[in-house]
Amino acid sequence: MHTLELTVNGQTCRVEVGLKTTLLELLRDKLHITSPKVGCNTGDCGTCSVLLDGVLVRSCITNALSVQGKSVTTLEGITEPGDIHPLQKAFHEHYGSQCGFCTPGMILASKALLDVNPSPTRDEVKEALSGNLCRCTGYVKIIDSVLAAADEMKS
Amino acid sequence: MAEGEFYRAANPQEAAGLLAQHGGGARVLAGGTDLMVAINKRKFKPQVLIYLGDAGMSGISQEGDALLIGAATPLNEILASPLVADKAPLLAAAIKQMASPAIRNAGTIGGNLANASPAADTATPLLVLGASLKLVGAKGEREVPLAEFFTGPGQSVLGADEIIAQVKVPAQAAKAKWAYRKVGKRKAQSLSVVSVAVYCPLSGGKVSGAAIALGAVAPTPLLATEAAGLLNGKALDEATIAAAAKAAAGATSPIDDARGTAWYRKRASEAVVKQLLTELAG
Amino acid sequence: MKKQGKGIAAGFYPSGMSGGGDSSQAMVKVQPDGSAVVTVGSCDIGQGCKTIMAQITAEVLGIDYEAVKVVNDDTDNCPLSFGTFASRVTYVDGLATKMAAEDARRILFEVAAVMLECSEDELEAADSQIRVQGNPDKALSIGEVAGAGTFGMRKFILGLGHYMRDLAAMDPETCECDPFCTLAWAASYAEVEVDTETGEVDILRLVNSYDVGKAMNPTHLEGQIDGGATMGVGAAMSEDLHPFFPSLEFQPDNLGDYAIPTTMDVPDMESVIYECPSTNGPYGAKGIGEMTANTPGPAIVNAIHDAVGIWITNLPATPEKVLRALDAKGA
Amino acid sequence: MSKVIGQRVTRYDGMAHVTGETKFVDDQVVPGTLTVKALRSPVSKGKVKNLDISAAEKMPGVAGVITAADVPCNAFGLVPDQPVLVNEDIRYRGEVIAAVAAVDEDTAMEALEKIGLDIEEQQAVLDPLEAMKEGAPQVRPEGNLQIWDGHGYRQVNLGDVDQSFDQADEIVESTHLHPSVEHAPMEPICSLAVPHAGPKLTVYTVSQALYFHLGMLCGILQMEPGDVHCKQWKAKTGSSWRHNTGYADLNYVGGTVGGGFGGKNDIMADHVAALLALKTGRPCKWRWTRAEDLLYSTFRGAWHITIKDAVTKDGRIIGRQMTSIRDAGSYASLNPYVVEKHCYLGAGPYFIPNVRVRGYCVYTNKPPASSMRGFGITPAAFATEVQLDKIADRLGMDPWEVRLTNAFRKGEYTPTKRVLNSVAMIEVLQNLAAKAGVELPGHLKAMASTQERG
Repeated sequence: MHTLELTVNGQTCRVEVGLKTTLLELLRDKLHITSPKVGCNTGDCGTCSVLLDGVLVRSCITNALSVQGKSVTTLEGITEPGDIHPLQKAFHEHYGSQCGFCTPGMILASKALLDVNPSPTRDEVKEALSGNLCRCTGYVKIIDSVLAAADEMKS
Repeated sequence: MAEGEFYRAANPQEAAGLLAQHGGGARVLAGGTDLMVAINKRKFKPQVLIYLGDAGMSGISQEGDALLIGAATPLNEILASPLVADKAPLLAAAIKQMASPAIRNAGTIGGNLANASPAADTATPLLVLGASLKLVGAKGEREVPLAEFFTGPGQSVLGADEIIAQVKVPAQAAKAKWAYRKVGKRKAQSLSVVSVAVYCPLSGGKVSGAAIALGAVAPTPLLATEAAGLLNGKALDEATIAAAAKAAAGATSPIDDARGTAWYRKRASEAVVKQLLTELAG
Repeated sequence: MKKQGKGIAAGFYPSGMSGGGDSSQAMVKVQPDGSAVVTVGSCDIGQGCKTIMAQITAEVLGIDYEAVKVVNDDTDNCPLSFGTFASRVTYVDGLATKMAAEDARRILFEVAAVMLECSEDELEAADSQIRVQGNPDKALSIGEVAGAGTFGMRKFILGLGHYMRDLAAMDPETCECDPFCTLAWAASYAEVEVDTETGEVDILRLVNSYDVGKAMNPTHLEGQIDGGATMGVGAAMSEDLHPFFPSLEFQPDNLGDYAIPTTMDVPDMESVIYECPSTNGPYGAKGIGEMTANTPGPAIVNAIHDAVGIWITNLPATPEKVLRALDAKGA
Repeated sequence: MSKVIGQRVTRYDGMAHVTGETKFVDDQVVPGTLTVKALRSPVSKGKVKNLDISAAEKMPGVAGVITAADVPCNAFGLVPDQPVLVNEDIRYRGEVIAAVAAVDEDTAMEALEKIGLDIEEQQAVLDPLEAMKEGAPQVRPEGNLQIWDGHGYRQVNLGDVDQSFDQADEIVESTHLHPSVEHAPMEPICSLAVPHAGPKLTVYTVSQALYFHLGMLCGILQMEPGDVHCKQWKAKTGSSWRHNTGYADLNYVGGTVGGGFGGKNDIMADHVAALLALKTGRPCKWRWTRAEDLLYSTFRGAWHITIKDAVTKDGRIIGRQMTSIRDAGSYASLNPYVVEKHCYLGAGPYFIPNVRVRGYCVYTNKPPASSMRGFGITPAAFATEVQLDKIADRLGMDPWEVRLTNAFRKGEYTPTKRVLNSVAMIEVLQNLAAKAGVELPGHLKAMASTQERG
């Protein structure tokens, strides 16, 4: 086992991981942070998306030891008690979520976009979310949600 | 269960030294977008991982009229680089169509090439631009033209104790025309069924020093030299384009797989080369 | 060369299990404060079962949507349901829930009739009140009624509902039978662009038109329609579990090779909803969850024909199949 | 006058979804949970000649290994023809032969490698058209064709189809293949079985149909009192599970599913997780890999559909013959029901007075196909709607007109003679045209479902 130090949702953690432990396994199995989902374990679906030092990555194919000293944000990390993120509000109000399984990854991918591009076009939203698969919604209301959140955050 | 070693190499030389020291069970890890998939699928059980993220191998700089791209530079960093946009926009155009934003944030240019996939999407633009690789080994370093790097599916001239440290990309000629296209099973998050990069420097209205590369249609990314030769010294007229496209398709040796058949790949190779050259002529 | 075409397709789909015999039960409990808990045994697989049951309960009891809690977690606590399939939940569970809520309201009316000194027939439940119809002054909050009923009259304000369609008798030689609850109707319109040299097909526009009986929640419906259409696009364009059918060779084993549509593969779909009430469903509603995947595919295939004159008779309409059909047509 | 019905209220569980609070099966944390992995057949058809789990059972970290001998009633499904674990006959590649519960995934995978397995491979049949032929390799002892009322097909017979062909101005024929399609919900198959004193068992499941699967699992775990098999099973497994397992012994927990689309209508993991939980006395979780989910879970079986239509020159379809062949894979699952639904409604939303449908459910050595969104109607819609355009093409008629001309009207009846009373095909097409910006000719705009056919 190897010792690893990282910051998860603002809190510093020290954990023991194996050589092939993924960041997703670290979050779910060791820290019981369950918003990142196990959808494919091959980087194809995006349900495990997290922000690593603010950058969107697939936690299922990120080696845990490679995040030493870095900062990880999951959906739990942007949820302030009683004060949810505008993206969360927009996904709720605009039906950006149906079954909910892709939702944590979708919201984080959307946040990664809005953090660098606060006024995206519809096409830019599509491109930013192109690696996050959803089998329920047909994406229309997801894209609506992101654009609504962008509007809200500007005002 | 025995746990292997995890090293954070401080520089490429140290990484190569560790590879030499640990032999076959050791692998270098950068973005992990291929290696971790293989590990998760239990295709490979790591004994030693050598992490390149702290090895000073990331970044883009200019040397004379060439770009130097650290092998561990994430693909999205290359995509966002003004230097790349200026000197090698063809490379950026290919990266833009690769995988998905999250994969490009982690995946590196060196990793894309080192795996020697016939469908490696950075290979075709780099081949037509005449890129070369700096390989660092335990016993020293060498420079290898990318055109001589790939030897077969998943195989290259990379030695067991070598890593790719840097990619050197000659700047595109100011008067060059270029185009890139990828045909996949869908429009994003897709592996190439056929990919084509064309590069046509112009001199006095005539093509000079053209290059055409195709991906996923041969055991290695393919530089279609005969086809490119047909363009040189000519204007991009319909007959020239048709001949070059035919020759490019003739150079392919595709296979059937989950993404497409050999028949389609050959056919689409010709069509895409033709369409891209026609686009350049227009 | 790129050529454009347009195509349409129509379809219909039943609500409930074909052949009947499927059952769902529901319980609606009114709490002493006038809020309600509805309990059903069907699953929310994303289609929105919990939302619809909460809406029905709130509607019948005349309370706010937010004042309803839905429980559907387990078989120890939840009543029988055959399950979430056959486009049956809005219809069958919806009817059971409506019956249960009406049953609970009946108990509330018994209590309120005593309190308001009127007959139960004169009462209505609306605006979180139980009141005499046409006489807004004779009104009690539902909380007052529920509290008085629970503590004063020792009532358990629990309504029960059970809907089950009879098994259909069937003639084995002709198949003559009445096998379903109701039918919903749909049609799709597609515009495509075909690249005649690479065989690639771009979907430029997709419009879906539905009869849903009653739009219980239009946003929900649009989401179902968009999602089903996207699944239809996938089956029409890129999804094939056995690409060398019937062989198992090259079967995709990951979500890169089994290519379900991404955000980039579907246009911004438009939908239009029509309400032709079912004779028996809750508020006239019909189930449309499944049929949403049915008409977009053939509309796209017909649009490809309109564009380049070929028939794709073997889905998905991969670039290879388009090219081979164009070759065959040219030969 | 509705206050809530018809309103765009927010999704009931939306807030839980957007905050990540929603707990799916895989998100349940039960301390001490074992990881389950399955030994699957590498061949599509064969016989298990030898199965030796002794080395795997003895491995440190392995809590239990199960084979067919551990399953009280090793047959399930609506029919029920499918074993939980292979008895002897392997019928599809990926069929589960044994399963292991271990402290972690690595140990479980290593244990699988230690299981001795000899298989005599046999000739498989993968093509439904081949499987229908005399002398084809037998997929199941019951035969390769599903039997209904003595026929190898489900049939619909309305009117006189042969006569309609004689009266037709045109006969239009076509054959279509609708491929195998996977549900691919974002949430893969997952089950967590937690044993309690009592003995009772809680199963956390991705099921779309809790009560269906509750009943099925009761059946799998059930044994008649005094049953020799039951006594042997108890002695072998040391299980304290009582006879006649009923609903009271099992709690099925779920109700919130990460996408289903019909892919979670069949028990796929609950039975194995439950048997291992009973055998080991510890919580057992079996989460399928995405590869397992794509390769071995149920799917929409492929369909061959042939249509022959009798058409008049004014565009009326007066007769239709459909022959539809469903590739059901190796077990009944929900396939017969899918074929039935196809037969009832496969001819489409048009009033056709003479209809003959033959729906075949053919077994092949693929994983069992089953229900998927749209059941048997999705492939029918593809075939019949492309056929409608072929008819329009042949007659030189507009595709809108051919559909509106034949669309069902109120009071007309389906091929099973069900009289229709809530009909809106014409209006839905008219709305579609308006939304799409297509200007329909006046006589098509004037049509209505409530008008009697002229």
